[in-house]
Amino acid sequence: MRVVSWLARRVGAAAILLWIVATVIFIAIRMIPGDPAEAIMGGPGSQASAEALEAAREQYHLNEPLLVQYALYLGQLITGDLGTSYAQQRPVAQIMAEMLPATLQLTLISLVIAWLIAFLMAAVAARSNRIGQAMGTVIEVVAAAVPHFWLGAMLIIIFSTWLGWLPSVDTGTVQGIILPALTLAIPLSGFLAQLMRDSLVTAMSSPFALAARARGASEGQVFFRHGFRHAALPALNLTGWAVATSISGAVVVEEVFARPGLGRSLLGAVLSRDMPMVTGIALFSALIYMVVMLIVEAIEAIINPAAARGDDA
Amino acid sequence: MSRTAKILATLFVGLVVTAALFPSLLAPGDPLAVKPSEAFQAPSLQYPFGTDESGRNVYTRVVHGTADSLTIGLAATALGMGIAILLGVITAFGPRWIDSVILRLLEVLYAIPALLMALLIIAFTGPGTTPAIIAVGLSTAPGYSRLIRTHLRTLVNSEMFDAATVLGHSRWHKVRNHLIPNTLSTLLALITLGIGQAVIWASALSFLGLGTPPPAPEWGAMLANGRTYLHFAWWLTVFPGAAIVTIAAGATLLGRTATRSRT
Amino acid sequence: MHRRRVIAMPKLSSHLKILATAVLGGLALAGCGNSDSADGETTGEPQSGGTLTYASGDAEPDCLDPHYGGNYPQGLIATQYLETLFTKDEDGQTIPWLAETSEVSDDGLTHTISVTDGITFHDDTPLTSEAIKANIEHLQDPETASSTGFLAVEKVEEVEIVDELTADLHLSAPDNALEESLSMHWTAIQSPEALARDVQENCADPVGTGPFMFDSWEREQQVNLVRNDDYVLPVESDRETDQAYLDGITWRMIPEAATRYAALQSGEVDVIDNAQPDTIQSAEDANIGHLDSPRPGAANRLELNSSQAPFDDVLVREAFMRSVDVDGGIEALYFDTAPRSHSLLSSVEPLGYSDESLFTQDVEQANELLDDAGWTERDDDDVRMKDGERLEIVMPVSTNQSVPAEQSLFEQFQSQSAEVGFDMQINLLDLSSWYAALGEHNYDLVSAPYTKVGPSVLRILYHSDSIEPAPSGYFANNAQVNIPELDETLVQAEETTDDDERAELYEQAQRTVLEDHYVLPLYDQQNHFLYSADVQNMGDTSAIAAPEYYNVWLDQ
Amino acid sequence: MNTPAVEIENLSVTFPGPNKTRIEAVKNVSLTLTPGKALGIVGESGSGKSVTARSLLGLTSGNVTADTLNILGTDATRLTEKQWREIRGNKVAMILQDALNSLDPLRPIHREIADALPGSRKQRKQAAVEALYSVEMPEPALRAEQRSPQLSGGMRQRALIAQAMIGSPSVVVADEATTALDTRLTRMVLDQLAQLKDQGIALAMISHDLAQIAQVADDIIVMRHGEIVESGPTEQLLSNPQHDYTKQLLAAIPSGVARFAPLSQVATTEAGTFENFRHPADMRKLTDTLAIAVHGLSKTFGDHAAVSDVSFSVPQGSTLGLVGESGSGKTTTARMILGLERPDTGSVSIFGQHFAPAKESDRRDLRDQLGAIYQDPLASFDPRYTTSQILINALSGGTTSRSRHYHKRALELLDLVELDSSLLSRSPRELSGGQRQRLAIARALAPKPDILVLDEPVSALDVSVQATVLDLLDRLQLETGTSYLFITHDLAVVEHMSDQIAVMTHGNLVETGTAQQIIHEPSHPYTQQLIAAAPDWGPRSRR
Repeated sequence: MRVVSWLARRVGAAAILLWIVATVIFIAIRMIPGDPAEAIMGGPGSQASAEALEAAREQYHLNEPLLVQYALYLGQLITGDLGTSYAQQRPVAQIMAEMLPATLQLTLISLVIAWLIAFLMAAVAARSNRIGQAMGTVIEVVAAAVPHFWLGAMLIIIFSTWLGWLPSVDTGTVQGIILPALTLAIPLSGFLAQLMRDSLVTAMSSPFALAARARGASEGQVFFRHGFRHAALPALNLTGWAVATSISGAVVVEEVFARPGLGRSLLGAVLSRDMPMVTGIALFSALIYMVVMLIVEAIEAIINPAAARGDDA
Repeated sequence: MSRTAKILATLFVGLVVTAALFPSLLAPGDPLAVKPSEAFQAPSLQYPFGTDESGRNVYTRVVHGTADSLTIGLAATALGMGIAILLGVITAFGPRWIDSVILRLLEVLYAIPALLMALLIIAFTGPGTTPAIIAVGLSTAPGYSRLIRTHLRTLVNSEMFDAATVLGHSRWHKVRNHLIPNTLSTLLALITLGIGQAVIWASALSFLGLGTPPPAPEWGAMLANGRTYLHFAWWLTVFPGAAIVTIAAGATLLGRTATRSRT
Repeated sequence: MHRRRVIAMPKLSSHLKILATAVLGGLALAGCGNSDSADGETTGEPQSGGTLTYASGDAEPDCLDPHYGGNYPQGLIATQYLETLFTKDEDGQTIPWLAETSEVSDDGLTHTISVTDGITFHDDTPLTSEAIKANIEHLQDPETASSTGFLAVEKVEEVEIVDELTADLHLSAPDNALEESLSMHWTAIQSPEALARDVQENCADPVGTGPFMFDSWEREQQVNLVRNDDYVLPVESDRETDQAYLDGITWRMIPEAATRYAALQSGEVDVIDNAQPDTIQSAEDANIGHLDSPRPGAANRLELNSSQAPFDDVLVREAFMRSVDVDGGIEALYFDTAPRSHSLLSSVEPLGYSDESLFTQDVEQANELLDDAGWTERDDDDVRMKDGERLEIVMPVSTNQSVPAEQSLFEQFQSQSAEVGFDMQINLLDLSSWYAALGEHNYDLVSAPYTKVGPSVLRILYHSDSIEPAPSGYFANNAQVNIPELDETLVQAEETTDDDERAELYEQAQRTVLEDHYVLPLYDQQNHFLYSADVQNMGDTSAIAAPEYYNVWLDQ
Repeated sequence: MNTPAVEIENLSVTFPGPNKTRIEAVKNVSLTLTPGKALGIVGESGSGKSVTARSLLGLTSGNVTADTLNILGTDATRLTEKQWREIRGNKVAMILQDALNSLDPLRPIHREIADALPGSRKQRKQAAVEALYSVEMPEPALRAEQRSPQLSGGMRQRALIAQAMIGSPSVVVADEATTALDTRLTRMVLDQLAQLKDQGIALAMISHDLAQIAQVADDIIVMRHGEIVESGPTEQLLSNPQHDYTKQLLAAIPSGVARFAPLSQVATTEAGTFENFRHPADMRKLTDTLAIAVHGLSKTFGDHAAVSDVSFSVPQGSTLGLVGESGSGKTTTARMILGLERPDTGSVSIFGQHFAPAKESDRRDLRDQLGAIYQDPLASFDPRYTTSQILINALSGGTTSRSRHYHKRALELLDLVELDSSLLSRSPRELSGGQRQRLAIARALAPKPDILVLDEPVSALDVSVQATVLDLLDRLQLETGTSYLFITHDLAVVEHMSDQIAVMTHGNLVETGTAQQIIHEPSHPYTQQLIAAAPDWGPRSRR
């Protein structure tokens, strides 16, 4: 019962949030200079006739007053209709459904990789001496400071061109996703590792870690039973942000590695002013963010039920 | 901060400031001067970072680009921070309902990926340096706002503030003696951390062709340009990229050290 | 009825055609596409099977039917599954392809075309004269939103079915470029039944007669083409069967040049287009084949907007051209892959006229010219002034159309023209903003690609009618050349039935444009392809210089 | 029968210090633990007592040397880490102080207790529930599933004991197991430790509080600066201490010590200038004026009533001790009195003038009469301020004047709280706990207040340091006539410091009376429980 009401509350909040996002985007798009009808017909470069432009306005209700357009737009959204892409003349939902798996795969794999790398970096740094710690800091910070587009290029040079170990484009195989996923994962892992290490060091020197050692636990056991959970918590908190960042990063990574996906669609849509597409992707990424936050909350509730219920610590 | 760290930090700041303010001291020459006959020279004593496709000296360009890249980073951070301080102060001290409304809005902004927001903003303004600054500034503001709000709330509810209240210090004295100085040092650390990220974001926009237009020696634009010759002239990609990483990582390290040494 | 030109059997085998345009990596002129690859091994027996992966750097077409719009990427991919009525041979002469015969009436107003018998479309519709009618009407239908193809068949007023295989094309004015126009894939022949469908449907599932058929389209990733097992070669050949060797072609979109080349190097793709000059140069060492196939029609050039100051003054136009070092820039940026052009037309156009002396760099002369033109003062930035006006020139550059090397070349011009006192501003714009800038006449200099087979492209580019913008604001005469005599010459050249007169008229027209310094020719429109060592027999190209894979096989 | 469970001779432990020096944390310590007996190790923080105890489990992380280190018949001088793990938990177990963090807040209690046991998960859980049952945990099966933040302090302490006992160890080390616990909890833990002895376990009990150790230990070792200064049977050591330091520790225990009688005897390291100082007897002239009068204060947070209808008063120049366990609402009461929290109902007046609830600007003039001291002084100092800045800031009413006048006054304040003037330029972070609390007192005294509200001012301090701070507070009251509202959970401290005592529990004030009445004749059942739980400090009555 408590779970149901919790879920209902969260879903309600998410719906309100989505509505605000949709409204913000609606306002933003209507404020962009330029004739949307021209964008529909392929931009000012297309040789659309005045009749064609008028027809497009008619079709997309661009002649109606703004409030009517807004109502129509919301009405469409509620029924799950994201509209038709100007550029591809296909339903936005259909295009996104085609693009989503690739981006989701990339994002999820890189999140996992980022977590693993971050955790390893944090674990190694946390257990080394002062110089090791300082080195760890520098590595983390540098990792966090590497721009995706540069990292992608470097990885291609090293692993595809020089060593020839890994393909530089999506081949539909496991190997094909390694470099793009790494490109997305490494900067993220730098951020995560900084957080994780702090919590890890604190946890490993805390009284409960001492208590665990006192009852015969090995360092490894202390690490996995205690350190890991405590390191995971702050990093988990950042997952929502990390997913949002990954989607931003995916724009660049998909471009560099020629992967199909939402990110590339987004860039293309922005460049061609394909507003239904932009709206669809923006709403969708907001939705993903909220779903992820929900999942994160649920996982946190498992790791740390007390905090989830707001009990006093 | 250890001695070595202090020396390194001073050197780093000195180098960056010199490069930004007096680039000709480090690299005499015109970053825009083309010399087609000298194109694609690999790094050598004469051209430490090689030359680009138009025979321009990459080292000179990287050094002279410091000002451009740093200006964008600083301006974007200043913009983001300015908005964030405003929102932070309103949420921390304003009525509860404003706090919750702004928090909701910030959550919305958080839910939209930063680059998407930047792209939306650029869809308004068209590409260019100023739009890039605005885009990066606006997309970083929500994060800062949250941090500042939390920081202010913590300060106001701290025993330090209580102690001053009990001593009968006026609101203004508490703000002047404790709130502003303690916030400033936090802000300083945040800004240092932020500049690095802003430089990266701005260069990402340039990379996508939406930031500072060429031939200005902005690092992201240089990188975008050099990437074309990735397999042929690696130095065109490596050095501007390394400059971005150095300044972003350096700023972050400075910021972290500052934060650490305070607590 | 007098036949001006009757083209009869036997037609050239497609095998011969490859020699026309293929120049193979480093091995100029000498031979076949394969001789350069695979450690210099000689070609073995062609093998059937295998799917070739092609990586394109172009923007993904919105529509796979090249009638719609009509840009080069569409032509490139449509070449694989669509065929045209005519094509070009090695000498650049127009020859029939799907057409069997072609006759022109004396007055030049009726064009009689009959199609080859026994050819069917991929949907099993037989190829008949109905198809000619359906296709030309499709091109002229506003619903189709055709641009390039529409202009190409502009003068066709009516298509009259004569018999099952023959149709009469009635023209509004004589057009000696009609066959050239019909050799372009933007006018390729598609199944009438397919064309009857909704425009978007046809875009996503084009049906032609080519050696490969459209199979599926995974957006933003790839288009899958498969072999047409029922293919009939419209001409004679010594091939055992008419089918292509390849099982199919995977047509991928990889916009990043570096990524594309890396993919070729690592063997993930077999052929790439839009090869960067530096990679072309290093391809030889990397055991990678190179196909240089310059596009027909106009050369790549800089057009100076003569309708407004400062380029309304011929002295200033020449001064600008004399101030820049085009040769040095091209040499550095293109690594000998792009020979300098001094002509308005592509080097593959036989009627091109060239004059090197007009464009040699001479800074001193440039300065004198500007002094003569009255730009004598200088401001603090060393920019020339006249009557308080700065010598500013604006150049919008389309990031979608100008490759990085080209953008770099313009940056060099910027730097070099500054030496004599120009303030040249480069605005990098996305395609639609770029079109908008042109539409608003907000430019002094522009590089706008245009591909059309044959010298009749000159009328599109330099006739004053082309200054008149279309409803959308687009116009082709970017130099805004407005000379009534030139207009007359261009029309005459297109209507004459005499080949020599035609050549003379076109030369006259080209001299006019070049000598008045409206246009700074740069190089041919670049069209470089790189392919891996196991791709054999690469080299056939269509009339629009797009590679064909009918004869290509994979050495597996 | 009494074979020693543990024998240690000449144990030394060193740690690497700055600049490649070595710090000797423990020097030549010898001790013996016997089954069924308890050894108490007492000393202030840094005395090496914890390091000594941890060396019994091989957990010092320092360099350990000993002539003999015999644990249950095993020579432990050369054990590998793996062999040590065999010993830990199974043969030697440790009970830690409940600082909330001794149990991982992210794991269920049963896993924290039983994860070292062999057997299936189900078996281990069963064992954990049984262990909880044996330490009298209420609802053991339910509690086993919960995590430490969901448990009360008492439950956590029981869980910690269960955790130590589940491996059936022969030796148990209790390291500050009773520090900072409420009175009744302390009693409970002491009782449990005493039971361990009865089960034949060899117990080592470590604390800074001699009074608590004396409740359980058969023998006592007194440690200082890493060395044993005195040792012997409990009875003998308490009745006839030989070493000055032992005497000092004994004297520092406030239980039963008369009002204003000094607790600290000789100069401690805490107060460098402090000399052997005898306070005069109580010569205060108490009046009828009420320094603080509290009427019907209530405060509710959400649906939790933190304080309900509390009324009391503090006569001028006297001390009211407000005693209660954590969560009893005493701190909320203090905050309402200080005007930091707005009461839902009720009022506070100071010297007859209305103080709360009121607008801050209306009562600012009254602020000068009110000072406050907190349990954690560090959190109440601006981290950027030095000692002198803190004092000048307080003296100047929040302005930042650099006038010489303030400097002089700051020195006077330091002198008043017996701090050396050389500390002026230091940051509070560089001061010891006792010095910090003195600085906090000095700051509170800056406006020359007539009232000090002291919220657990000595709870975080060692008994010996606590003694010096309490003496200082006594002296100040005698010299300046300041009224104190002294809030604490420690009955012994409150007894020593208060003229009157008010007892709070669950937000209610259950009993108020003179110190004598409350300690010796409590009327309310809760107070009676509380008094009964307090350590029975025999030696003082004998003295």
